[in-house]
Amino acid sequence: MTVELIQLLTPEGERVDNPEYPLDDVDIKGLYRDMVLVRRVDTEAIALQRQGELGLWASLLGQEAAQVGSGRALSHRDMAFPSYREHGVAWCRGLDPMKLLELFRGVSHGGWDPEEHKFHLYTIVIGDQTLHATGYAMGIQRDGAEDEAVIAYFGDGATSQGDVSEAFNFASVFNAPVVFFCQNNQWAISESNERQTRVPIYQRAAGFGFPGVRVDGNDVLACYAVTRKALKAAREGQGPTLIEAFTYRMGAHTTTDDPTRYRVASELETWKLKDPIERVKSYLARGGEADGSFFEQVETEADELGKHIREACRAMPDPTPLSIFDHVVAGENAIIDAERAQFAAYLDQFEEAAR
Amino acid sequence: MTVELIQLLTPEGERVDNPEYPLDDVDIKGLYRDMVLVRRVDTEAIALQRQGELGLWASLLGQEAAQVGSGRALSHRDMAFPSYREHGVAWCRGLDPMKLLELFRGVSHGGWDPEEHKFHLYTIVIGDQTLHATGYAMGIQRDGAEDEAVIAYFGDGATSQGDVSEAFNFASVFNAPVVFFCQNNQWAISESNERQTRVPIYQRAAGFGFPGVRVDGNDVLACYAVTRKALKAAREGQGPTLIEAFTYRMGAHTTTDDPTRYRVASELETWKLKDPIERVKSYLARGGEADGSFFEQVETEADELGKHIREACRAMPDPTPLSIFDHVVAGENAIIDAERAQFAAYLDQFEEAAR
Amino acid sequence: MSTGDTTKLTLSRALNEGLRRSLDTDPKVMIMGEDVGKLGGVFRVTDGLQKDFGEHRVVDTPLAESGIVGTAIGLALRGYRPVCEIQFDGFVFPATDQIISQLAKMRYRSKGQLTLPVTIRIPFGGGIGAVEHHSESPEVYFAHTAGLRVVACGDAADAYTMIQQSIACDDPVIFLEPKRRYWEKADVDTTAPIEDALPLGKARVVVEGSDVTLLTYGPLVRTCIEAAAAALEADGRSVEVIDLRSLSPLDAGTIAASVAKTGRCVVAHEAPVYAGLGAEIAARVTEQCFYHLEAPVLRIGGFATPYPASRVEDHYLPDLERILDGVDRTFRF
Amino acid sequence: MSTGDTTKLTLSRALNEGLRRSLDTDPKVMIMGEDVGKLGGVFRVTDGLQKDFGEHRVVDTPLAESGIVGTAIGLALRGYRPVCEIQFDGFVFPATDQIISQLAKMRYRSKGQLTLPVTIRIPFGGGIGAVEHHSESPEVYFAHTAGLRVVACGDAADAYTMIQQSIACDDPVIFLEPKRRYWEKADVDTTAPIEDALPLGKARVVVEGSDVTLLTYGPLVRTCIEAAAAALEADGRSVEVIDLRSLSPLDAGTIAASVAKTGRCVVAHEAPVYAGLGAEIAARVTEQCFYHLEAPVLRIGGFATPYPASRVEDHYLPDLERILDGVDRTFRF
Ligand SMILES: Cc1ncc(C[n+]2csc(CCOP(=O)(O)OP(=O)(O)O)c2C)c(N)n1
Ligand SMILES: Cc1ncc(C[n+]2csc(CCOP(=O)(O)OP(=O)(O)O)c2C)c(N)n1
Ligand SMILES: [Mg+2]
Ligand SMILES: [Mg+2]
Repeated sequence: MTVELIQLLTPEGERVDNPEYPLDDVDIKGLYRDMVLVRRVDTEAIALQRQGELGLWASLLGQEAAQVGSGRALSHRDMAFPSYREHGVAWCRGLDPMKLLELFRGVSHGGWDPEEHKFHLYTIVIGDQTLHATGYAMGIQRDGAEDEAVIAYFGDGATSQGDVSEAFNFASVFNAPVVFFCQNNQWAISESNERQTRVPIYQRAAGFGFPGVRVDGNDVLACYAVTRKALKAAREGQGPTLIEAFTYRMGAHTTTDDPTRYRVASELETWKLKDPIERVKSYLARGGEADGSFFEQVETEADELGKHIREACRAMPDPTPLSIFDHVVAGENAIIDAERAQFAAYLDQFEEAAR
Repeated sequence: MTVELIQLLTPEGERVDNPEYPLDDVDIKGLYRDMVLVRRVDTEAIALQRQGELGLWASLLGQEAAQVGSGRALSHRDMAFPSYREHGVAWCRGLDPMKLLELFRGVSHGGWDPEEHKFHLYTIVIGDQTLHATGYAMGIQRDGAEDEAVIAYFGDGATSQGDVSEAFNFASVFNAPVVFFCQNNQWAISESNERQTRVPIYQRAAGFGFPGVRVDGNDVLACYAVTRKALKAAREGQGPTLIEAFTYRMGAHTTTDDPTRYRVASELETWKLKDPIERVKSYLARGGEADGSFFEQVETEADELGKHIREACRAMPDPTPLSIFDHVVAGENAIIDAERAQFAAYLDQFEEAAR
Repeated sequence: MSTGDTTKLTLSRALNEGLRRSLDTDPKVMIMGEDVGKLGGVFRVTDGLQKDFGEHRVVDTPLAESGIVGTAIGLALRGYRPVCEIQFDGFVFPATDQIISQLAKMRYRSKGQLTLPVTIRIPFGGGIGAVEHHSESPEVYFAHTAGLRVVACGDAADAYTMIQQSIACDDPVIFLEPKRRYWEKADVDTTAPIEDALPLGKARVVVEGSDVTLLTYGPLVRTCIEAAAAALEADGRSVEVIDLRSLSPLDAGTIAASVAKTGRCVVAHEAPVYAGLGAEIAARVTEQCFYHLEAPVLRIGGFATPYPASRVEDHYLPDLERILDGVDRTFRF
Repeated sequence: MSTGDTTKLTLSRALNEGLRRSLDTDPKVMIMGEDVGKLGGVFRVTDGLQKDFGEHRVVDTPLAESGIVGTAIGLALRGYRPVCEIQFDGFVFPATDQIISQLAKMRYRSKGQLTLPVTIRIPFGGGIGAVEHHSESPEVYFAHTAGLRVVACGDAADAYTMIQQSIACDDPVIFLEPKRRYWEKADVDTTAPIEDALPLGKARVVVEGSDVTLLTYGPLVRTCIEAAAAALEADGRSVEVIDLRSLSPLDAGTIAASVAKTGRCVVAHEAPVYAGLGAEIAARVTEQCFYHLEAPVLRIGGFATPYPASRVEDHYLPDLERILDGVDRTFRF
């Protein structure tokens, strides 16, 4: 099988037309702005982790186009199920980045309202969310909501998990309106693609009975167009699509990871030439669609965002000891209540002592 | 995609040649005999269950060709990992049918030595054995044993289980010498194929990076030839193959099942015309390869086998109460020893009382 | 209001009626699992429901337990109330990750903004002469998992009400059904309003007694009731039998009140004693009733072995004799 | 024979040396898991092993825990001794079915004709400021499962010997590593013959005492040793600390002997108290030492909640103060 990669904007910033994926109304400047801002969120978060303000951070560096392109392709009614690295998608859904920092700071396990921005909580157990997305899509079918679809995000490594194959199969058998968006960033921590699959990931879909397509994951226009088309097909009752966004994890797996142990620096260099943001910038500049002031303005915006994040992060209050017992169950639970009471009494001893 | 079905013997008993699958030395009379005898094992077992001698039986009726064809394609060094319906494969491996009846009578959970006949214990949890087979094949690679391969048996329903997809992927990534033999008997208890997959099962393999082929599962010659070829490829380092044997479960799922609740009788009628044994008989008869005496002789053999099974089954001793504690662990375990001692003492009370 | 008149139903039938009632009253209720449609489940608990409520509400799923629970979670996030059927106890394990890491924790993860009203029905326990993996008692795996409710019904009447309460409950519920009791009948009042039923978290004193407390649940409830009768007859011992019904959380109050009264306690379940639910009960009762206990809480249960071949399972399962033996032993202290 | 001279090693390094020793002495020993190769595991426990023993013996697997354990079973059937690394406690659950239904039961199923010498290494427990699923204590799920050995090391010296004993053991072993202690050093005698080491099933009295028995394992061993010192200093209480080491089977003899002596017992673990291993210990100790106990066995552990966000985990985890509080309470009876 020949592996074809859908690309609408070359690394050099030249537009390529593809009749299957027309690009009419897309706001390229907006996409550029999104990518710059989410990259800034990422940079700030990494810095904050270094300073001990965050316990951990999973960087999206290099995956901005895959996330912003697919994220902007979603309608406000579509539901997204992220993994743990989808900060760019979160941004497109309108979720306050501080919510993400809360999780990585260790102040909560997430705690935002998924329905408010149609963006589910981060899922850390690899692959689990693909079944949740599929089930949610089965709910959409039952509601007869023809203007809604679901998108499930996961990585190349996740494709090895049984749950992901089960999600592919459930979605196919029930013809559920879900788009499987795999960001193939070439690495699962220290394991490269050949440890996960012998053939291109997008080809996995055919064996489950639905279309798979590989898109240049560093091309925000292609990611936008391909995702939009797949979502449309899903809404129109054509079932699932697997999108493999071929991209690269430019940073470490997380702030605790040391990529020098398992991959060569030259790899990063070649991918830098395909930077998702640079190519849009040169396209906008060359085509005259944007001038210096636009780029400056976005930079200023980024600076302000960065400032806000640094301040807001440090200002985050820690949870109270007794909050440990909150929201475990909806109903009554005498066991939890008893433990809470006993622990409260225990803590009071020290209060007493302190007096 | 066009679905092609490999067939070397038509339902009417005519030979079809296929250059890819030459049939030189095959002992067709032997295959016929195997099928007749395993069908008799099956018939007797069902009868014994009716009479309360077995707790349960999973009938292979209709799947004799798939099992005998693939089973006879195995070399004596190849290892087989069955599910729970592979009585025909067990037969080909030389396992005493009484061992199978032990399990279904409730005298043991299996208890035969898998290495003796290169036939692993039955696995009842759907799909689990496909990973064991893959791991065993990875061991063969490490042993550098180029004349060994593994075959894993499972059903159409099993293909939905995450573990089976994981087995496909591990086998592909590690290029393990394992043949995945799926008996698609059209039903997973009451669920037909469309509840399990939207495309033909054999197509699942391509998405994992290895070949898949569909064979007429009621054609013992095709099953033999296709399996032999796949095993040869595995031994030669070409990695896994998925074989979908297209067949039919002519009986109930097990003796506790009532198929009239979910499938129409006409379905069985059409499949009866494709009976795996009949077509071989007519082929042998027409070609004059076998005369009446041969068929009679096989019948007599079957009758003797049946007699033996009936007697041996009733003669099976029940396990002793204290055997419950045997073979839980290889090493010492004070907890188990204490429980055994206490239970033994408890049982003695009644002995005492009885005196 | 209850018209008072009851009907005799098997436990399996009572569940069927309860499910029907839930499907009737709440359009968001769904049933999903293997063979739950035309076949009505291998135990016929969902018999006729797909015919009456359609394939969209009673769904035959692909053969994948993780997929069943995982998609049920997604459906619950969408506002549905899925009731998942796990065909047999031994087949719940492929779904463990979705149950422990997702179903049980999502509400907590969301700071209470998400509720997952998913009910997972599991026929459990032995005694039906089945092959391996069909006689397991996995309750403690779930009881130890925070965020789940774990309940077990002991007779048809509770089966009918508890399944409805579980489905109505906003928390995920592991609903354990005593498979060898499916065919046993009891009086069920299908006219009584569900609100009047004993709450899901409450234990029930099924036999009042004063000498020793016998705690159990699921398939052994009936066995323990018979044991109480036998003990009274044999040596005039008054055994109080409590059907725990809720395994997580435990109704500690009801248990402690009884043990404070009797001073002796025996726990019986089919699951292996080692690190089984009986351990939690024994530890808790001892903490709460230390000065009342005349003897240590004794545990009667399965052995620290896999479930044995069916021809010998009667020796593995706690029967009337072994339970009485346990009761006797508490009087030897 | 031991030359007596020891080296100071971190727990993680001690495991690495132990694994190296096992790979060296038995060509059938293999290591498999996610990122165990070039990376050496996220905790560097397998650091350098792939380089020295090759990709066939130290295998980076696809990202699938069920696949890792399932293929390890197949490799064991072929005569290998796979050591599977589960990257974090919270990720063992996808492998539950293969562990509970296959790994634990296959020997029994085969009437002792099959042995599965598979070791499953699991970094467990909290205290490292991690995100969700990285601080779980799943031990009781496995302790309740017949057919498995469950062990936990508490310091580098035990880590070094116990990992080798586990790999040499013919039974499947769930090997729990106290992740927050990986970087703590202890004297390890790498010259001592493994045969001289304390057997895998034995508990170890790490602090002798006479007033109360404090039972623990894994990450809390050190905390309990500190608690014992504090108790002695604060109010002259003599606390005997026992590192259980083996969670299944329990070394009931060593435990009972201590409690018979002290008359008081406290169990501490990070896992939720509810239906946790402490329950089994409390129930068992009470049965065995009923007349010796001056107070009920008290359990100090995690709460009946999911593991909380890391900024508040110090309140969830039993620390020196909470353990001492438990000790104090046993003297109020
Ligand atoms: C079930 C499970 N196993 C292991 C892990 C540990 N882990 C976290 S991220 C990761 C690699 C994931 O790779 P991939 O799916 O490609 O996503 P990426 O991190 O590259 O975005 C692993 C093994 C996990 N979170 N869940
Ligand atoms: C994990 C698991 N889930 C459910 C079952 C119950 N069960 C036994 S056989 C069966 C259907 C299997 O169908 P298929 O794979 O097609 O094999 P067949 O029985 O048709 O040979 C089911 C659901 C099981 N044994 N294991
Ligand atoms: Mg990746
Ligand atoms: Mg089938």
